[in-house]
Amino acid sequence: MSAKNLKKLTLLLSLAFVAILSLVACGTTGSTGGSDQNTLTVAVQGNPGNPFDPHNSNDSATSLLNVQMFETLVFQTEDLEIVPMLAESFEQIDDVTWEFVIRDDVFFHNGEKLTVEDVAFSLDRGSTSNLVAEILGMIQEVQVIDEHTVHIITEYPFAPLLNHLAHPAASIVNKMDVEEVEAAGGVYGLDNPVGTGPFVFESFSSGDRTVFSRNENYWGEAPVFEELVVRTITDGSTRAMALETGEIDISLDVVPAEVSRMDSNPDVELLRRANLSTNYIGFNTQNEYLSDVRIRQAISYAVDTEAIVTHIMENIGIPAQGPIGPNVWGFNENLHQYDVDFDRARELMAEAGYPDGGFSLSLWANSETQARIDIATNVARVLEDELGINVTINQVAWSEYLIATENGEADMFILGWGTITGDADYGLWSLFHSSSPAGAGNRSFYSNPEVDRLLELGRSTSGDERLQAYLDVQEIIVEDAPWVFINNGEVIAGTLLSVQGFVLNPTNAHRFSNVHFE
Amino acid sequence: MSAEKLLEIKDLCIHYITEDGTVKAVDGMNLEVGKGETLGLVGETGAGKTTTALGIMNLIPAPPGKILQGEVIFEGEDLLKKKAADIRKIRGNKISMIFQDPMTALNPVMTVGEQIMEVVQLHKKVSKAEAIKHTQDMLELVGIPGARWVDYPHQFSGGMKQRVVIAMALACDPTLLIADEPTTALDVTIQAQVLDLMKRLKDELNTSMIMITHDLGIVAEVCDKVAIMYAGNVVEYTNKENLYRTPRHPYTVGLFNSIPSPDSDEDRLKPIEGLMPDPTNLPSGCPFHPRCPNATEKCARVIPTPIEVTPGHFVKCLEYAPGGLH
Amino acid sequence: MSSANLSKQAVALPTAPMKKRSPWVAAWKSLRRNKAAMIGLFVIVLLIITAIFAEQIAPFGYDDQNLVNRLQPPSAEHIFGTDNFGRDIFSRIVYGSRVSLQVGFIAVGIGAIAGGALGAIAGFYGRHADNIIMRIMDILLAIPGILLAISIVASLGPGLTNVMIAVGIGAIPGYARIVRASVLIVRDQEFVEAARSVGTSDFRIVMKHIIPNSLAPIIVQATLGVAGAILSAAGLSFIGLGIQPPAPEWGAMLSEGRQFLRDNPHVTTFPGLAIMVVIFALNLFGDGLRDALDPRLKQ
Amino acid sequence: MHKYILKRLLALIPVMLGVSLIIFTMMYFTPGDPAAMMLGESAPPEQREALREELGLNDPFWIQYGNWLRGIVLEGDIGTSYTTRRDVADEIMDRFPATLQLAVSGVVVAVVLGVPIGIISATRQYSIFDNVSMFVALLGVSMPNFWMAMLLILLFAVNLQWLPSSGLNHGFRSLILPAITLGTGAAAIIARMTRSSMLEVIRQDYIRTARAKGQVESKVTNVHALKNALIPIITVIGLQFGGLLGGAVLTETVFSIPGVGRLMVESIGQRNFPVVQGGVLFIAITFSLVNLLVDILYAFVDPRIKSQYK
Repeated sequence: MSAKNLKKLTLLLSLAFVAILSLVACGTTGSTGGSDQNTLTVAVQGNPGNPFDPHNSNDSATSLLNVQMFETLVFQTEDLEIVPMLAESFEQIDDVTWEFVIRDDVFFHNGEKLTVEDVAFSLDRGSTSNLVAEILGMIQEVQVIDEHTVHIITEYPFAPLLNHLAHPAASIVNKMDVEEVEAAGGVYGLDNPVGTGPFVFESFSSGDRTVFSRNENYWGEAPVFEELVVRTITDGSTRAMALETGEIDISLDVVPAEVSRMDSNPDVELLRRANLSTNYIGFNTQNEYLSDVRIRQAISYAVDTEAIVTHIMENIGIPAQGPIGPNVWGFNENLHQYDVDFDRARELMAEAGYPDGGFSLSLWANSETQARIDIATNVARVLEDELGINVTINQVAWSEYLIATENGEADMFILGWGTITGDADYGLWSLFHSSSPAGAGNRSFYSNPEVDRLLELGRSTSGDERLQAYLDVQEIIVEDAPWVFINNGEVIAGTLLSVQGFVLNPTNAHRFSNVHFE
Repeated sequence: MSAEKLLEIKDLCIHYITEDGTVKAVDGMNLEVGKGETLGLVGETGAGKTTTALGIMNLIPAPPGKILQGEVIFEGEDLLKKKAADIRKIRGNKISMIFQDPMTALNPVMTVGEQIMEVVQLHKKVSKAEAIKHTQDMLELVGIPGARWVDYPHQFSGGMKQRVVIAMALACDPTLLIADEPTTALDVTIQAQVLDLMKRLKDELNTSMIMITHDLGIVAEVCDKVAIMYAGNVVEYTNKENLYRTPRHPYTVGLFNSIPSPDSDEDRLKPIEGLMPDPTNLPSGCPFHPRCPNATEKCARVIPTPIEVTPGHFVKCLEYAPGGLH
Repeated sequence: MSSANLSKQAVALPTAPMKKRSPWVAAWKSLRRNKAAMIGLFVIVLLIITAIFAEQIAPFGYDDQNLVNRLQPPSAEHIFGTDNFGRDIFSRIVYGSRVSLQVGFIAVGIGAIAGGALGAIAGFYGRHADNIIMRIMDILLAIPGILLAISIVASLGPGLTNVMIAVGIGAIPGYARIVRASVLIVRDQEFVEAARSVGTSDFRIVMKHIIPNSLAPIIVQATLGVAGAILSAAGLSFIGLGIQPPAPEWGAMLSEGRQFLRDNPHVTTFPGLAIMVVIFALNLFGDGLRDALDPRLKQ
Repeated sequence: MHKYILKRLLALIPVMLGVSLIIFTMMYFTPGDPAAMMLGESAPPEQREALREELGLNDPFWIQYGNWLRGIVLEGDIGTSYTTRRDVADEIMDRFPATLQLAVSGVVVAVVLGVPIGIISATRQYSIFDNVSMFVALLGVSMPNFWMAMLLILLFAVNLQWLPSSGLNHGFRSLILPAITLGTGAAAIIARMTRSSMLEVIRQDYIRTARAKGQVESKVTNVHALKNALIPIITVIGLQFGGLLGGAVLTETVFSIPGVGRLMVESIGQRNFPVVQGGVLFIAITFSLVNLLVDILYAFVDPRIKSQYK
């Protein structure tokens, strides 16, 4: 090697560098968004964590993608109204029987025509799936009546069935396609999911993006743009920056810290809509101290949910009044409110025998959600300062968090629940019915026979009687205070000004097919 | 001095400036080498022999080394005043050097051929093929098969490596060869071979040589003239015959006394008392006075100058100065 | 002979007027002359003082929240500003020095003691012990440090103690190798042979002869290791695997402040600077220490 | 040489077995239930139990490990992701290019910056250039790279808007900030190592020999000295590459790059054991292969080492 060679080496290394970089450039010419009117680029926080199989996925990132490809018999609009989709019409025949007439003009992406067999197969498949049983488990049988008609029979009278059938878990898949894949020992939804929706699956790159093309034979109104790209951008401010620079057209999952900035940005439109979620601090009601309702109430009085919503949640959502939000059917607007009141809280502590606190509790939050960690940080401080309760924060990974809250290890825990069907049953049963195990949602180990009775009544009746049952049950739950109700969430998105026609859906099942550019 | 002057060192001072103090490695040194002559530079470790050699080549590592003053006149020109580019044309070409330790003097990651060729190509206008040919010839000259030019240093023994170093030093027919203890690192049997080789080549090529050594035996064998160094100074300088017959400086006398001699009756050697002084803190006056058997109070005060005791025999000792030791 | 060697040789001459002094004293003298190392040492001492007297230095508690006063830029009252809970960032950094020092020193302690012991056993007993231990070290070294630490923290659970253990375990192979190498050099030297010939027990030989002789490289590695440990812990906190809130760990402060990077960069600037200054100081000091303790490496 | 490489590759097998066993053990003792993760927060325990049974999570440790190992050895199957149900190999290969691009571009930046700076510093020891660049290098070593990434984003992406802040979608441009982030720390280490290695070599006798031959200084430095100084430099480059593979975890997080590092962190969080095991094993093998490559490079740099590789 000579001096010349050293220079050559340096040159070579630089060349290699450039070569690699240009290789990269060629490999990912996916610089879309902004100017390109034939591609809609959307960014979300999560990476799809399940196969693209509506019956074998339950994470929100996968659901959102499934919604673009798969469709359900009925659809729940942004106003939470149930409208026909793959079903032309529907009607309740008796307590447990519903009749659906299927559209005649629908074809799957693989060219197969949608049949009643597909419908029966799909709902059967969903009702026995581990992952979506809580949505479709009540379906006992799907009877094929004729070429266009099916009867859905539920195990017990189940009033909110239509809401459940509008859930992405009730999507209709192509029987033949699924059976082919599964017969070969494969997992459905990995390579080539086939639905009836406005978008056709093209490719998936884990952690990066999923690409769809327009369904040219869509039975409804086909999208005006050719390609849909849904990207995963984990970090909230990174996602916001990508929108501001026009790298993406729509950013979902806007984080609290970015809301005001995005709102004041003239190049970006901020879309907000109340969603169906309630965030809460759950108590383990079997805990030595928290089994006393007075201590639970004391804590409820001490936690300043207004301040949390204003300062920590950056005014996202509204302070929650009870276990379900105002847009959920059955909401009670006259519930007792635990407005912050330290004197009342200390009084209750004294009544319970702990005027100066003096005991310790653990407060858990999962490390993936910064807002929950922040709430925990604040609440721990307040409870220690105001009530003398020594609170230790445990911040753990989601999977560990689920276990700890299930086996009663967590004294207090911060969680959220989305009543995605828009019906009170879904928002209350799993969480407060004593038969509902902790793993299914009753992580407070809450048990109240009257609540059980009312929840059962709500499931099997209709009309005013049903409504009254839910109004009553909410009052009891608020009084018992198994949770501190923090806020009802919001779904927030930012779009470029050129993006028109995008509507946020409170159920998170946003459809991109109606978007057009200006 | 009989021969024509090739190299003349005048009043050379080289110091190393370190954290622990200034080392006066060479301090006011004067020396001459005639054409075709071999000068022996003799002294203990640390006397400044190697520094002198590096000074001639202008290879004193700086920092910490610094040439404070003096001239090194080679073929009528002061090397110390030459530009770096000009002095490079002399190094390896007209003046070349054989280093003490052949184990470390060769670059371990280059073949010996490349290393010899490098000097050939630097100084001779030859094609690559000619350079290779010349390299192989040089290896043959020092007794190594020319075909081994593609081998790496670690594939040679110590003696062989020194032969390679010699071949490299002689590759451009230098007029002056500086050999810095070329045999010290070698086994005794190899030493003789290498020494013989050097002597033979020197005579064949009519090269002048400075032989740096601490071994008076080697001096007797190869040198024409001898300079004895002590603490950065030449203390005695004359031809070989004078030196061996009538050593004058007390240090030189001490050196001779400390060599075992087969024809001596004494069964005990007389080593010089004491050790070399700390070079950062040399004694005042004559640097040798603390160890000198003849030293007087004056020796601690007065720095001696060289005295030509007999023609061509210079001694740096007050004993021979006007006024003597007292 | 190069000049450096030359001067050293000259100094080493026995007549040279040199006091006989312990190598540690010599190292300290040489360290004292190294300005950079002294600056490093100064910062480290300052940090230790800060950690000890955090209560006196910090104007506020590390978890004194005031939501109304959140995300305030630096001002006279809050010289580093406040974070998203209205907590004084300066106070949090002051208290955070405790966490960082703890993590740094304890993690290195775990690594040095466990690694040192394993290295000593491997080097001293050789053969099978050596083989087994060093293969295990190879295995640990084959996993990139941060991934190893993440996995360990995941299995042990988050929290200060587990972070220290995780970072410490990651450091074991480094110390094991160093100690093993020094033991191999020392083991066959005459004073060890001599000790063995008069029936000194293995344990005593290791403690009396081998450990002191391999101390210098361990100390150098440990000083630089403290820096590495603090950085690793900050990295773990950054991905949410570190210390539990509201503990004021600098890496966690960076991580939590990241969401405010655009509008309130001060939330991340100061903890970032704190980490950098401390690591810088430790590196300066560690470099100086290495030069002082290992003259061979001195330039 | 071939024999040597083969020997080294064979020696990798027990090390990788060890790695897999360690990771498997750690994951085994990691709290949290993958079944809970897969089924979501509302699944009843019976379902979860059934899933655990199906996944073999209820088997004793050695049977689980044995099954996993058998899958690899007999079928070349490193497992299926608990969540996405995809092959772990596919999952990793989806993510690996991004990580590799990061690591390679980081190393290139590090080498292009570090080696010349180290050489110049060594040849001008104690000059202003030397002092300044060594100071900066030490700063580079001291700066947490996730913080540096944040500052770079703030400056170049947010304020100046010159470069994208995330992802790898803009080819060359999107690699610049991550490469600088990863590269500067490594560059600093490489510069320091190059400098000290060069200083060590410059003092050697053969360098003086080269000068005594009349060789020009630049060739003395870049030919005689550099080639000898290269061994520790190559070693540290190799180690840095490994470090970058791992360190990419943080960089990928800050820049939202879908690489293996983030996959590992996510999968550990999800208790997605097959992906964690496969991923760590994959990274460990890559790392070990890089080390092997480094050792092979030694032979090309130093003939003495080459002669030992027989």
